[in-house]
Amino acid sequence: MKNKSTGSISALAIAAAGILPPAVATAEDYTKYGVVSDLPGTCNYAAIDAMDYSGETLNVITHAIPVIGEPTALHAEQFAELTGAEVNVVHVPFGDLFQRIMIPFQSGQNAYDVLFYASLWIGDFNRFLAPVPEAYTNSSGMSDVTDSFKGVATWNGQMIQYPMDGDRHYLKYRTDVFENPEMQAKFKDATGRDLTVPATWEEYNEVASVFSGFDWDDDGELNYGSAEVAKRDDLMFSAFISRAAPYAKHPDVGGGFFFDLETMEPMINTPGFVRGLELFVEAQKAFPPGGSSFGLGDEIFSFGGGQTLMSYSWDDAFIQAQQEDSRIRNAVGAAPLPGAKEVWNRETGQWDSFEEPNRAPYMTWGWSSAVSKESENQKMAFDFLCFFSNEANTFHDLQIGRFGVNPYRDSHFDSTFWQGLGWDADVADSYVTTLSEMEDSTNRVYDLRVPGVGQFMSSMANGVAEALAGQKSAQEALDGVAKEWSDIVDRIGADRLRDAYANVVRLEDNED
Amino acid sequence: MLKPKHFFLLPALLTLAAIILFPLIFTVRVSFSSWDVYQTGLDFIGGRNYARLFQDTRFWESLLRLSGMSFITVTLQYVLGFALALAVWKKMPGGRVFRVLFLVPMMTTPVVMSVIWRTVFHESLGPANDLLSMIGIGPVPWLSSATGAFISVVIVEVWQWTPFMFLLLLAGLVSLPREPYLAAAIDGASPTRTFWQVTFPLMAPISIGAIIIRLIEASKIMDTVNVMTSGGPGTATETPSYYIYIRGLRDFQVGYSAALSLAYLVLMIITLTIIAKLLMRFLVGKDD
Amino acid sequence: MLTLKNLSTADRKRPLFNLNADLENSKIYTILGRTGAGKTELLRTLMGLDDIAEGHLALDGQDLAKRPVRKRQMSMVYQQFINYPHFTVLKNVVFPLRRQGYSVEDAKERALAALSLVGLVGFEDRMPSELSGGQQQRVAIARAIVKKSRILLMDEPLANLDYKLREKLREEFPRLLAENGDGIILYSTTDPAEAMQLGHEMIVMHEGQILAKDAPEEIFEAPATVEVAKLISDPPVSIVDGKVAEGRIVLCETELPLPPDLVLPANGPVKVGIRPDALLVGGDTTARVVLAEFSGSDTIVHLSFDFGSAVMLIEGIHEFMPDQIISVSLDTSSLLLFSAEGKNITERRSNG
Amino acid sequence: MGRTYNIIKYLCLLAWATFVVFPFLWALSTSFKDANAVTSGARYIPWVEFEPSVQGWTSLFASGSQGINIVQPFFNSASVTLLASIVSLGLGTLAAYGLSRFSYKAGFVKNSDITFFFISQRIMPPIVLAIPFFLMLKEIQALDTIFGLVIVYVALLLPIAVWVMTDFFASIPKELDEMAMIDGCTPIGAFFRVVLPNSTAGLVVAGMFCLIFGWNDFFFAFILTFTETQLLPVAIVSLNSSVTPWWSLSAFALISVTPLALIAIVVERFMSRGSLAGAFR
Repeated sequence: MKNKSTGSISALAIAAAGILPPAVATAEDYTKYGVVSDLPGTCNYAAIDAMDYSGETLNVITHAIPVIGEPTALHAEQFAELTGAEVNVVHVPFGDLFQRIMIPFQSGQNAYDVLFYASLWIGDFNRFLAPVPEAYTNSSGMSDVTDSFKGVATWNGQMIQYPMDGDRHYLKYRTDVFENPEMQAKFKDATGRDLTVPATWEEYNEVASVFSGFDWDDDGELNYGSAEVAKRDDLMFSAFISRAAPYAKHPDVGGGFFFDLETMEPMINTPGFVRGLELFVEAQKAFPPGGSSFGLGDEIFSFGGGQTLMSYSWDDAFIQAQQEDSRIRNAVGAAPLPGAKEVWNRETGQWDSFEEPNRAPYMTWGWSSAVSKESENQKMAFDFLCFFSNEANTFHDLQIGRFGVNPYRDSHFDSTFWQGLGWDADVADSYVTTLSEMEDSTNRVYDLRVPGVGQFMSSMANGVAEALAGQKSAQEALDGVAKEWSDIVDRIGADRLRDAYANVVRLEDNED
Repeated sequence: MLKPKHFFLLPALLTLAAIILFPLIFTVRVSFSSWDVYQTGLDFIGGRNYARLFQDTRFWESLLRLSGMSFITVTLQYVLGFALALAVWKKMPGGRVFRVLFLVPMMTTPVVMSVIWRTVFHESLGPANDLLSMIGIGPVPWLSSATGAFISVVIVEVWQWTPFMFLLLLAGLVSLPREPYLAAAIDGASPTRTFWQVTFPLMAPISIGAIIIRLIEASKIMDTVNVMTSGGPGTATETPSYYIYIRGLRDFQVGYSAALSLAYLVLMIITLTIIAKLLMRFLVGKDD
Repeated sequence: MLTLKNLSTADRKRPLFNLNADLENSKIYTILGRTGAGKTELLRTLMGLDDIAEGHLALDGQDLAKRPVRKRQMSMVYQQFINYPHFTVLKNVVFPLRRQGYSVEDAKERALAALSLVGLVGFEDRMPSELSGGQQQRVAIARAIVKKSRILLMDEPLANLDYKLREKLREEFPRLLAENGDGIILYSTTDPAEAMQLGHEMIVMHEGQILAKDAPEEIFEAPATVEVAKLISDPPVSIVDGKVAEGRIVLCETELPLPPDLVLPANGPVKVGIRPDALLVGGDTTARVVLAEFSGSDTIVHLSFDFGSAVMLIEGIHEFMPDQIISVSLDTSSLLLFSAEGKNITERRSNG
Repeated sequence: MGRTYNIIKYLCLLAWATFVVFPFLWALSTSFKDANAVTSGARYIPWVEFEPSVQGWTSLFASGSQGINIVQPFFNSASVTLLASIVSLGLGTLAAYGLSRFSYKAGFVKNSDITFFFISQRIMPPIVLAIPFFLMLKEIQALDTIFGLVIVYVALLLPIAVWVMTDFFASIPKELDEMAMIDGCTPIGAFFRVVLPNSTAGLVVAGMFCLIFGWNDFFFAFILTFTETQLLPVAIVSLNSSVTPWWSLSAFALISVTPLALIAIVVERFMSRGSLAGAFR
């Protein structure tokens, strides 16, 4: 699969030429590494090839194979071959990654030099990370990273994470169904309105339920409305944030989304969140069988495999659907997450109505990388990260759905590149537009990047799961979460949390 | 003074003590600290963690759930294991093949097999629902409903550990003395009566041992739950050890999870001791 | 010489109390007692397998108490057939010799001799589990005597064998035991006949104590106490209450005919011991049959008299119905008299 | 009774056997699938229902990105399990023999309390020990090494060995070792020359349990290693990503359960000879 990139040379060249000085002719042939050609850049193959780290060892912890784990292993092997270093990689499932990194951190054990992890843990990890040296922040790759992903990597004004992936939640849907007159008529019959790409979560639920439980693609298997990540402890908290954000994030109200920054009072049980949860609960009836326990992988298989009409979360399901051997290639579209026409205003304590739905794009956490402060090989570690995300590697990785590497540089938001991979123009356009517009929003929601984020999110996921399972009502469940959050705040300390949370609010309130 | 008898016991005792004592004492100490993701190390916060534990309904509910789950799984394992052992006890064609097959599941890694089972129970892509739909049962919410998830975990536990019961009980059956059976045959006792009056009482001691060991191991169930359901949906399959795991390593509340662990340990030791005594009294009729 | 002086043990179930005995070389001592009398415990204590609580144990004047089992120069045959299951018959017998430092060839030669002695020629390469019970015990015996130890302990070696084998082995025993050289042999049994047949001296044990130690015929003729009397024959001597008055012995209503040589004790209550062969069918005393059983070629009849119950042994097989009333007579020539406290007070005039 | 009874019995046995084998067959079938075969619903028979692919198997032996190499973890697992089992079996057998033949006293502590101390280690939920073990191994610089894992596994396996062997020795007549001492062995000599050679059945069972619980541990292997000393169960979960490659996972699972499944044959052989008698009580 590595050598699948075909006909994209021109796209690559164009993409690369946009930001970089013309390519210097490279003496060596690096195509054996699976890249089409070495591209100019600070840490390109030629540059790394010139380094000699023989006799030294680099320990890397990363996610399980294939998402992020596979490109890590791939580039680690290349790096080892180029520099003579020994690179050991350990792959850890998401649920266990935090503790695998945190235990050595806390006990002062120098276990890993390079870490790949979820960017929202920055609140917990920042004390243990080495800042990215200037040589790398000025590298060709880094200067191309979008502002919002640079922001995500920054803590108290210092870049301590090395961006290597871009992440956001957005809506994916089946264009073949939405554009099918027969289906449009069917929808009109059922609801009395025209079939459009959902602009609010109420609409999303409605469309999903109409197209659930019958075989609308004639493949002999039943189809369903919506695939969502709903399994507790498996990233489900992010799905909930996506759903609740437009109801709870008022464009005119700053000072915190999850907490009131001043008082550090949790706002998780305010009406906006409750409404989001109620709609989440309601959406379950349009899930495929077992949909209530879908993890991300199930969601990807379900939408990417053509079982469901719509889905929202990271890029993976979309890329999966667009793989060369996919049955629904070029039958999918991307759109911003649905919004809300009623938004809770916590300053006035009222619902405000919006003519045009309020959108609150969730700049959800994604994969990021960093170098441990304890590492004795920081230069080599940063060289590895720089190499990992060099121009040639990045373009290679973007093309492979299971790698989980998604656009995070300005050069990636180029429709022609994606068309070069065999995507139809309108599919590529909808993808690129959706992604880049999120960068421009001023009503973005970020993760709760504070110490103990794991506790907050697992508490929230537990509450949401209880509501989804029908054990509690939405309000009861979130009241319980709010109570636990207050306890956690007490335990960790409100001041300490506020300092950290201010970093997040600054991003949300566009103060940078 | 060192006597020969110390040569036997001391190496193992000292080794185990050396390995286990520090962790145990350390855990006790940690349970009085607020060690968490931010505050590393051993401060002293008195009994706050223990006070919190008594308020923690999620912990107590998980304990209740565990008692239900272990009762059901261990009973099923015992009954099925006994039935299978009786069935292949006497020589029969193909008997040895069955014996080997029936032993295999306990040899497999729970974490690995749970991953496979999860694909089996996958509600739209797995074979469980596919096969059931052939006989018109359909789609069972294996992992997405509280009952379904509970049953799935029970099925996997029964699959994995019935062989354990089978092995112990079969080994017991093979070594039973012959005389009582002759006596029963002379009395003309029916097979059923022979079972209840001869086999079962003779098997009581080994049964108790097997049940207790299974209860001990079943109480630690974590890998299976973690892989198959992550304790969900809701908290429907959350067991104490998995809950402690969430608190300790997911949330990284090390201090609190130490308190939970110790409370759990004490409760388990008390409960298992009582169960052992009760089983002795009911099955053997003696109190020792 | 093995000396036991005030020897006591603290075993919880069956302690031994205050044992005293001197055991001489080249002699066979049989220990007679019921199951639970402490025979096994005594042998185990001598062997060093059980601890001594008080008193002394010495071999040839040297204290044994502190000496570990392996250095006591003793060997033992258990009631259960204990052999090494993982060794062949030959290796079983070679094993103790090798431990004592014999060379391989030497040990093998001696072991083969011992095996031929116990009649196991040709079985050298079998495993013990392939032998019958009697053969297994022969291996155990061979292993015990091959060492020529100072002391040979045999704990009811025939108890677990069937009747025929027991008889056969018992006949061979004097010859086998003679092989042990000038060692001391202790042989415990519940069978009085065996004890008397094999022993140069007999030690009678009851409830952890030694009741008597003497030549078998002495003990048989004049058991020192009621308890000893009850042990010296099978079926046992029956003990009934009676009294001596006016030159007669009266058992309830029945007056006993007195043998001429008996010296009558003073008036008062006595216990009368009736040997089983002293009761004969036919006579003027009536008795009710309680139970009749056969033992080998003899019939044992449990009888109920007005003065109590007694056991009769008659040769040959005779049918008796329970509750049948029969008439019997008592041969008083072997009568035993005991004081109320149980001491033997039988006295006979030497000629008369 | 008779015929119908036998037929019903065989049917039940077959039903259970099917249940036992089913996950393995499913894994075998899945290991030859690719993404399309997996996502198009349950399929069972290669060639008929889906086009087989061997990528699941080849990925396990490829180096680098295409998968994880199963070979190194396999040998790590084998060494850790074997070493820890041997140590545990050795120490545990000695201790069990001591506990079954001698009486120990220290204050109020008696034999039964010592036995309980051993067994009670199994009650401890592994999570209790995770962080202390980590700190302990860090102190002796044994994190991420085979040695460190062996230490921890000995603590896990020793109780099992003691449990099985104590029961086993209780079934060997005490007279056997007395006999050996009478015949001139020291207590230690009696154990090695006579008792041990007659303990094969007990050792087989205890060894089997040690291997099972050692080979199958996931938690400690996971917490106490970083990159150098990966064991099989840890390596397999590195495939447990959000997009799980069911095919590699299935192939991996089959490879990792095979060695121990073979033990079942050995155990059955011993059991058929009846020589496991006394290994459990």
